Amino acid sequence: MSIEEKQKQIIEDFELLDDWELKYEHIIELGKSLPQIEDKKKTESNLIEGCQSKVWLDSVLKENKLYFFADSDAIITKGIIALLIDVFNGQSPEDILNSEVYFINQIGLQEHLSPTRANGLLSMVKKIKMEAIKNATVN
Amino acid sequence: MSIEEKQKQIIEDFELLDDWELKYEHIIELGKSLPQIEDKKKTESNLIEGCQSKVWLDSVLKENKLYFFADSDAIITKGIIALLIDVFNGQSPEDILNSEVYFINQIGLQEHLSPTRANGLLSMVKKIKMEAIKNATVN
Amino acid sequence: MENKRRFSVREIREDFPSLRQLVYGKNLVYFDNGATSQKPQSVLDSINKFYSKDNANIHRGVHHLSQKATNEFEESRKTIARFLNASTHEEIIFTKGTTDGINLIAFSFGELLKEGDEVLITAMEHHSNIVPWQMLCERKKCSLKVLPINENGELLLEEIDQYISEKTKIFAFTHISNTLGTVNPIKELVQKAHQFGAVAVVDGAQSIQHKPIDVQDLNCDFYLFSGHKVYGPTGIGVLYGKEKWLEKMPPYQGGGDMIKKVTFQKTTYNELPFKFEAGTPHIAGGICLGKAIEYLSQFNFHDIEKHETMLTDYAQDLLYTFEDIVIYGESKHKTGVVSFNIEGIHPFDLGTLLDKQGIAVRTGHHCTQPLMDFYKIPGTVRCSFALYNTKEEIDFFISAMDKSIRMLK
Amino acid sequence: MENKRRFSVREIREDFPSLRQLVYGKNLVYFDNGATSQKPQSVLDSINKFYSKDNANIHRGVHHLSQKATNEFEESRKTIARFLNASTHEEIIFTKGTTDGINLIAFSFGELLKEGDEVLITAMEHHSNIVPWQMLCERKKCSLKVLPINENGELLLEEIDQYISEKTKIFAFTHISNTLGTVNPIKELVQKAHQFGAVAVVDGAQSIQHKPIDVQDLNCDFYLFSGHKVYGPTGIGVLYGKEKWLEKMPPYQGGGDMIKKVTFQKTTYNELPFKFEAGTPHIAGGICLGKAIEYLSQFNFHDIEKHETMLTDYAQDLLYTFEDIVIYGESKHKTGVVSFNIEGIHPFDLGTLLDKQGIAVRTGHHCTQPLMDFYKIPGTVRCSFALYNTKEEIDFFISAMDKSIRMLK
Ligand SMILES: Cc1ncc(COP(=O)(O)O)c(C=O)c1O
Ligand SMILES: Cc1ncc(COP(=O)(O)O)c(C=O)c1O
Repeated sequence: MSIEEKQKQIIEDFELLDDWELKYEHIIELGKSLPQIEDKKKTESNLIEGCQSKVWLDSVLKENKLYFFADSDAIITKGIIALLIDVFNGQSPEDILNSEVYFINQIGLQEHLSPTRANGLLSMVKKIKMEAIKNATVN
Repeated sequence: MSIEEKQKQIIEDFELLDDWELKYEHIIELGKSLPQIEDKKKTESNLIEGCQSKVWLDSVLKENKLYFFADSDAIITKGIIALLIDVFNGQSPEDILNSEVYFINQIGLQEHLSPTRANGLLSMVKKIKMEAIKNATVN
Repeated sequence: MENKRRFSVREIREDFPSLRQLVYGKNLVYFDNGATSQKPQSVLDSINKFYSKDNANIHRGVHHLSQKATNEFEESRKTIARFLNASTHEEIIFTKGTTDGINLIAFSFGELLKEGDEVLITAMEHHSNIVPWQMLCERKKCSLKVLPINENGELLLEEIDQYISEKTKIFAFTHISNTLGTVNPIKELVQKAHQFGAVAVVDGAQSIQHKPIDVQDLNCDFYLFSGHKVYGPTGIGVLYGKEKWLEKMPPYQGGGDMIKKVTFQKTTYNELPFKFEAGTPHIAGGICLGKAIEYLSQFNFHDIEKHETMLTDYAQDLLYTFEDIVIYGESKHKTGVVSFNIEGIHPFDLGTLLDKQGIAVRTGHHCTQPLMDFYKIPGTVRCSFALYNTKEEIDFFISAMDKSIRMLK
Repeated sequence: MENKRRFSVREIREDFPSLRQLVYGKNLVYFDNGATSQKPQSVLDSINKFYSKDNANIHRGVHHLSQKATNEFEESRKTIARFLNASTHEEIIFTKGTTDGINLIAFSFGELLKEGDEVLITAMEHHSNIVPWQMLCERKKCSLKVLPINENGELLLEEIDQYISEKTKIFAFTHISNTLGTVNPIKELVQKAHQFGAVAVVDGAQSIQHKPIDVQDLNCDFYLFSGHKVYGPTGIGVLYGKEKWLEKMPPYQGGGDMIKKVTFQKTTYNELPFKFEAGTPHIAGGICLGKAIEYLSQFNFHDIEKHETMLTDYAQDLLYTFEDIVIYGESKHKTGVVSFNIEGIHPFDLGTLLDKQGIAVRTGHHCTQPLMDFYKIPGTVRCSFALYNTKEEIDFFISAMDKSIRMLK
């Protein structure tokens, strides 16, 4: 599936969750089931420090496709990260760079994208793009 | 006449001047007719610096009565000074100290007493009282 | 005795238009008063009146509007002086807020410090009462000492003599901790400072709205607060300073209004309070802060304190019924704030789910990172109360807590 | 081309409630815009909306109100960045006003100066663009140079090489003189500064409301203005600075929001613009300054300039018909301001009588005492215009002048 299709899929999934409780229960569930990353991967350089919760992000390139590993100390942040990873995993650096992340707004989580620096989410999208740039130029 | 009577007199005089033009024409007239003080009396210590106009004030004590000489570079300020001097001239330091200047408000010139430091008037009333203190303690 | 307004929370809530709103379709429950308070209609009206009727620049104008604005600005200064019981209104300096005021002192009073001098603060200070002193100490080669606290969030007063000495020139401390709610014994702290010849700087950002302040009785050298936390506008605050210090201190900023005479060779400075108010001040802010203080002054402060302490105790008692709760700050002298965590739950997650239910609490380090390091936590969830909060709001908050925890566990 | 609002003064006046008032029973004629401008209804509405709907502290809160307020505050920063054509909104620092901004630069950029370095200003600067540099020069043992002017109130550009050199580290000048109305050739001045390796600081307090500003085209290093002079609230202003300088400069004030991490041992600072915004900012001011800029942006700036220059010329032409008039500032490049005296009449007297007729002009030294010393006068009467002033107001002013002079002579 392309990044576009993945986002559409998530938006459709969330349409079924028609109040905030169902939505957040789902996100919390996603957060809980996202594998934790190893402590040794929780390095300074993988850390995105928000004012409120910490996010670690790591990636590997396999056959010109990027795969992400991420974690957070807050479960809701982790749930949203799980969604992001789901969108970007297995995509090429070029496709990631050319993509626009719009699903977060459309599933009613825009509050997590505000410039309050309350969590590292915005910075995380940036970081994902940075990883893509890094790997695209190596290419 | 006492300070009290002088103030009443001025208030009565001004009641006849029933618009701002007549009032200010009268004040300007008073300003023009107040004798200028000699340049050598315009010393630093006699100077009350407002933000807008300068006021010089000097006094002499004769038989326990104070007499004031004052000047300003602005004619309206000088006119109001003339009124003030008229109220206080020939009064004892003690009476001056115990007096309250209320006529300025009552003749509709309160704008000249605001704390804008726009002219030296408020400081002048203070200075007159200071002169009175100085001479009352010598006594 | 003045005749004070009856303390009725129901009536008080009517005064605050912003409390009557829905957040995600739910009634707003505003428990973030430590960050900033809501504003009564009288303050809103005075802002609107200023800008639509009296707006003009002050101090230098002879025209009517300028004089009106100047009079109101200076009247407000007097209102504030009376509220704090300052000896003269010239001791009231308008600032941008508490942070600005502390920086002013750190820079200007700081000029009187010498290499090797010491500044003492406490372990529960807000960053605004830490960083300016660090910067001063770096600039002047002085050292910063920190009076520690115990687990309950109380100052270790019995150890203070290890931290204060003749070298201490400034002792800066908060009256009430914004994170823990601890009320410090500031009169005692002021005395301690004076005993060693230091000046006492009281950070009043969290006390002005909760307790009556009498700077002469406290005998503090400086007292600071922010307008926006005391039902007033943003961008304005007050620095009270004893005249004798303000006279000695060099100006902080240069510009219009703070000078007596400028030539390119030499500039002489204006008298107090103007020496410390360079440039066009926040005129609307200054005037309307006076209105906020007047709003507060309608009430008997005893009633406000009683109500807010009742809310604090009530919330705390109910929170203790949660399993795995940790409450930070368990001093007996505590008011206005309850800070806590549920073990195993990140404060951000709890804050997010409470928000979704219309409840505004603060989560995070509350600009007191050293305190977080002390408790070894990333942050807390903090409820902070104002005179318009109610027990019913706390009941709703507790049930929302219940739901949130169930979702997260 | 964007579709801009038609420039109709009659319609514009409807936007400003404070213009519709009586002073001493007479229609207000407000010619004191150089001191501060009146505010349009849209700005008043946004202030009211903020305090009654969105009021919350920003940047650190996860709750709805805090996020809403943060978004609006940061949106306003972007609006201002676009208005100035800054390369990024991180170059926009919110300050208390122009004075605060100049002090920030003098302190913080000033830290990069060394003994013997020089700061160059001009003879027509406002005290706010003199005193901070004097204080810096004293602190850092630098010297202050002053580029002189001619009788017309124009900079002696042909002599500039006597005043600027490789020693010059900062060249600070006003875009438009608040006392004379002279419009300086700032692009040329910026180039001159750069030619000698100095940074160019543009005091835009009197230009932001009169002329379109493009900081990238001007290539200035810093540009400053005050909200209250550009139809916005008091207590807020903007410092634009090139990112490369802002990154190099140490922070000015310490406190909340400007830090990344605080420990008692070491504090690391936040990124731009927050590094320079310690403490709770003037949230309402920041948001509503954005609204003021939006108000102004409705119009084609060319229309505003044309109207204001027309008013300036019209007033000046009529004033020249008075015997004994002296007009200060007779540059061909002049706008918005007419400063004058009638020989033998003190400006205070004239100002007082004009005020009694409902006309607000400014009298005095306009915070430019060195300029008064240059002309050997105690002060001037100054009319300063805004986009809502009219020819009819000037006609009325001229007849009031006539009456006042008759009364005083
Ligand atoms: C040219 C100029 N610079 C600086 C200032 C200072 O602005 P503020 O008082 O808003 O800080 C003014 C305003 O009086 C001005 O006209
Ligand atoms: C104890 C304390 N000190 C200082 C401050 C700083 O106040 P402001 O941000 O208004 O400058 C705060 C507010 O957050 C506080 O709670």
